[in-house]
Amino acid sequence: MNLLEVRNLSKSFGGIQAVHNVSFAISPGQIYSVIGPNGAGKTTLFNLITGIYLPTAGEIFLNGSKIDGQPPHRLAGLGISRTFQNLQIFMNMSAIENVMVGAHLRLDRNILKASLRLPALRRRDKILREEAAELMAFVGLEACVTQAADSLAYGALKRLEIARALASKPRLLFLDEPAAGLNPAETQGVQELMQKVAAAGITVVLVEHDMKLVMNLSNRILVLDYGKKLTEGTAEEVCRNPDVIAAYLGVHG
Amino acid sequence: MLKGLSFLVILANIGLGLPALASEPIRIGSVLSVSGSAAFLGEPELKTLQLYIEKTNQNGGVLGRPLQLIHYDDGSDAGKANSFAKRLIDDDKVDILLGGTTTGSTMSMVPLAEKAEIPFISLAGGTVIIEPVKKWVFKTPHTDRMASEKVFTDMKSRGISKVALLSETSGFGQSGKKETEAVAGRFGITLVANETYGPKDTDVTAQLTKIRNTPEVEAVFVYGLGQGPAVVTNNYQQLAIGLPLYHAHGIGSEQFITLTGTASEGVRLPAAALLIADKLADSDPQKAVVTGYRKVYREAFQEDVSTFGGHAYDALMIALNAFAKAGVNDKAKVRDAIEQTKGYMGTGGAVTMSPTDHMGLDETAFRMLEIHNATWTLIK
Amino acid sequence: MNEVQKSPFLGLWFLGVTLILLLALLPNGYFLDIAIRMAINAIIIIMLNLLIGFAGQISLGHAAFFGIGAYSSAILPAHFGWPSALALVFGALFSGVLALILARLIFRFKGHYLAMVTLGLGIIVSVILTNETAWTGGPDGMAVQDLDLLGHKLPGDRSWLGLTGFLLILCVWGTINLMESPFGRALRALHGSETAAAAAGVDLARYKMAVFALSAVPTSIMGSLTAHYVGFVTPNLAGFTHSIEMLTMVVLGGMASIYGSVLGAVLLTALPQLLATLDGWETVALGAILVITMIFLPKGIVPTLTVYLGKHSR
Amino acid sequence: MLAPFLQYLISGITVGMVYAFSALGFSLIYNASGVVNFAQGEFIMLGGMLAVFFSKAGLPFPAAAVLAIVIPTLLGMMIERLTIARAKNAEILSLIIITIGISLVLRGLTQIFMGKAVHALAPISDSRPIHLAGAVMHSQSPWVLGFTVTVMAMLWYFFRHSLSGKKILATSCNRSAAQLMGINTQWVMTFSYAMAAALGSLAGVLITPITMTSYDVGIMLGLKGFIGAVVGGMGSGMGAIAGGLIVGIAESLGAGYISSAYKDAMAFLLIFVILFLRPRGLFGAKATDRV
Repeated sequence: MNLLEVRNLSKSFGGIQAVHNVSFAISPGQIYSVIGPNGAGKTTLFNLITGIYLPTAGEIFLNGSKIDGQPPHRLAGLGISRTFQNLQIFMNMSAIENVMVGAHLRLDRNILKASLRLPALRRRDKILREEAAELMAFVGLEACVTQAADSLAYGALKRLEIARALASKPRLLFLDEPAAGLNPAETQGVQELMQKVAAAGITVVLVEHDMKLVMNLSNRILVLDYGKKLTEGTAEEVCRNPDVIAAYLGVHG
Repeated sequence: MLKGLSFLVILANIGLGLPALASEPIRIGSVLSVSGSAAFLGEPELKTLQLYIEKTNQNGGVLGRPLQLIHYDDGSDAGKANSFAKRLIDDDKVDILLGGTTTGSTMSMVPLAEKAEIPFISLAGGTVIIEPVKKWVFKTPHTDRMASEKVFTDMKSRGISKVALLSETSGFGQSGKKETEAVAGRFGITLVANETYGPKDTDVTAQLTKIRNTPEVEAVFVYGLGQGPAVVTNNYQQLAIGLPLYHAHGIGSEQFITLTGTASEGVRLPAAALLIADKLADSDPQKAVVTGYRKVYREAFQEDVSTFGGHAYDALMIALNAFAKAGVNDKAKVRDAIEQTKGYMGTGGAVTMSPTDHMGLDETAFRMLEIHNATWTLIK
Repeated sequence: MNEVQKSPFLGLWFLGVTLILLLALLPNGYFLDIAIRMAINAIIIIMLNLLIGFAGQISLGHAAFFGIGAYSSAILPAHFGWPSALALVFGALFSGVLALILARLIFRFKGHYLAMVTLGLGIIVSVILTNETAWTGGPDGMAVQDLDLLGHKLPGDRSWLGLTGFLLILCVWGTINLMESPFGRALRALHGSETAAAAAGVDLARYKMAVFALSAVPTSIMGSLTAHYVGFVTPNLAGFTHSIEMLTMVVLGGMASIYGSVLGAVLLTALPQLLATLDGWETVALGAILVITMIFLPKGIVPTLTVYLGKHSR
Repeated sequence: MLAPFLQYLISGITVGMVYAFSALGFSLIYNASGVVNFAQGEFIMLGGMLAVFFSKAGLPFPAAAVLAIVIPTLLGMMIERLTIARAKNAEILSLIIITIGISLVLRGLTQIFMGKAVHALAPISDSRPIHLAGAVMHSQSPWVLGFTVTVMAMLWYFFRHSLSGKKILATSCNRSAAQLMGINTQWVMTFSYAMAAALGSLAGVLITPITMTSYDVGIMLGLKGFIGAVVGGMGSGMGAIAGGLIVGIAESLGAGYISSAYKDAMAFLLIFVILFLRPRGLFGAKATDRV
């Protein structure tokens, strides 16, 4: 049974067809990548699935139940979590608090209990803080547990966002260009992190330009071009597909 | 830090040029709206108090004691008036309260004066200030009811019975509207239209057009003060409505004429004798005090008097007479002395107070005036 | 964030001691009056800071809730004979529901649109209070009966300062805890980035409704208490100038800073009294102080000082 | 039945033009700096008061008018240089508080040096009103209309075809990118404040014969201008003028047909409806937040 299934999904902004009639399916435990030249509609597809944009047409199913049109916060409740192409970090908070917000749905958000500083709530908060510290270590940020978010380097912020996404214990993790702007060493670090996350049983959906990273990591790859689905398949199949080469490297001779 | 502040305040006020009278000064506390929407009334009131306190001090003060004015500007905000009144009573320990330019500010100070049992003479027009009578609260300006009665008497004499009322949504305007609606029946006058405008409105053609299209309207009565009535009068001329135009005593100052120019031709209003001081017959008992105040004020400030300044003058004089008669320290005696003011000839008219009337003016205090080529003229 | 590392409750002891000193030492009604108004304003500004500083929303009409509280405590006992405590509760509930509805309608609006809508609320409420003369006494305002809490009345100004001071300390303690809780973090996340907060599971509409109501209800209660304390209410309690004064206290004291809110409220309540003797120059002085503070302490007084002290103390 | 409607419309347009100038001032400064300038109303007040002050001092109207525009313009530039520019990395809200402080200072100084009384100014042409099919228009209204149209045309040309106009548009889109292109964004900021002040004071000079002026007319004019700018779509010049007119006409029709007491409240209710249907204002640019 597919974890996530997309049928004939389309989205247009005024005249522009950003995503046109795309269908694909992801089975649990996979690392599934979406690649394509700039402007192919990768991020728009992400935003459609994670509820940021409303689809113009088509349906999305999670474990067989229809989820298109749901607002992002309800999708989070269904186990979908994501990072963003251009970093969305709570700069007005500390690094560890950023991660703690990720666990929002698993917490007691009652106002009265909080104002009265009830011991039960304080205890859970302490456990959460430790959990967040572990997650930061997991993504390699153990050194910045006590720092404010706005004092971290770009690479660290990228990892912080992943830690926050993991804090909601998702079943499906969408990563929008996690390696963008990172140097080779950092990219290697992200690759290892991805493998650790997948090993922990979380299905990862990746949008990425770094072909080496994509080919090493992905079980299956979806290739988009001008908003349409070019092809889908394993890393080897996609590599040898002439349309993919043409779309990326331009037609020969 | 705050304790040092009040010492600073007293120091600042002593610097007002007090002669070297050794004995303890009589402290007169006042809260006036010298800024904000009622600045138009508050400023002449403050200037009058400062002018006449200095003059009194030059001829030896009262009972050999100098007068000292402690004044705060409430910026036309009743909440600030309340807090400054507390400061005057508790911290500055004043002997009497003068002020409250607007009815709102006055009413927010009334509970404090009553609780602290200190005489309080208000300069605001609202009838509610003295009805029901409050032991420690008095007022010098005419009530808005008297103005409406005077206007309706004049309208009756010209056979007018269908009147359109246009009142301002300010304290003055709404209190006037309430009184006008209450007394209209007594004079056989029906209000065929009842419109309002905002104190800061810059155009009232909409309301005036509505009034013009009310079929049987015979005259228009505008209840407002400051900028509003001038805008109404100019729009009135523009729309060439042509019906007799009456205003309330709120426009009683030269500024109304300068702002309206030819549009004010033929406008009628009830006003204190102050505005036509030089045209009063010599036999008129008010002539002396009115011309006196007008001359002194003009010399000091090179600008014309307004009836609002006159209210402050009357309040101060009534207070000083009471001090002269009953001494200063016993506030209850001063209160009684004010209540027994008989035949005091003020700029507002002859004042005779009683335990049931804490204002003491009758409708003779008002004269009907008409504006002819930009000057106030008395209607016989 | 350094404010949080030092124990936040240190400031609470300082507030408690100051309150006791003031209760004992303040000589007369006038100084008590200033202290009471400072305590009332401080509570309002702390809760408004939840909305503006912590949750990043903006309200240019917050005095409307103050006016609703004040006038329900004036009208209900006078015209309908309600006990004052019930009138206070009604005002608070009415403001809360109004805030919830308003937040639900405009939760998509941001920045100057939100400012415009809240500005509109403020003006509409003060226009209604000015024009419904039969109920509200119109622009001249109306008197308010004494507050009777379960039968007995608050004897004097000192008991008023005791009540409002205690409420302030309770409010500071509660908001510190609230801001350290999941709810508080969700609010601050909302300010950081709405998109990311939503993706983390924060229901934006519900949280904006919650924070609007959470800042409206205490403001309405303070409006009721002020009405009973002063004994008189006028429409400009709900007016535009009062809303701007509130906003200025928040920003002057320090956005997203609870002690900053207290400081902002204390300073801007004392300032008109200090400047009162400058006859005519008060407006200029107040304006100049605002401009200068905002230039040299752009983040507000307390946050800028905390950063400054933080840098130097380490 | 037409005459009252026409009368409401005409007085609505006249007042609306004043709100339009104020809204334009808001949009200009918002465009360049993202700040909602609450001192905009005071520029209008200053234009009116200075015009009265100079004509009372004996200057002929054109000279008084020019001075009444030049002084606030210089003041606008000084304000930007001395306060807004110096508040580095301040949040938008802190900048708004600075403009509130400035409006208090301007209002306080006018109150002290030019008094609290209300003043009027003689209209440009003689003061006989113009009759149009039963409705009446102040003789000054055509002048206000004429200036509004000319100013709109000048601004349209300035932003469409002149280099400095494009510089301002570029800065409003993306300040750092504009700097990279060698645009002196500092100059753009100062120039926008100067232009907003000039527009405001011009409006003040034009409308004083109709509405009279005093030291505190600025507050309401500023507020209505802000509403007009938001209704028209913050940041769009055309929108500001249309928004200002809509607010003026809505007020006038509301006062005429429904109730004059609730005029301000009705203007706001209408605006809620417009914003609710079109959250970004009539002419505002569509903004999808790029994530």
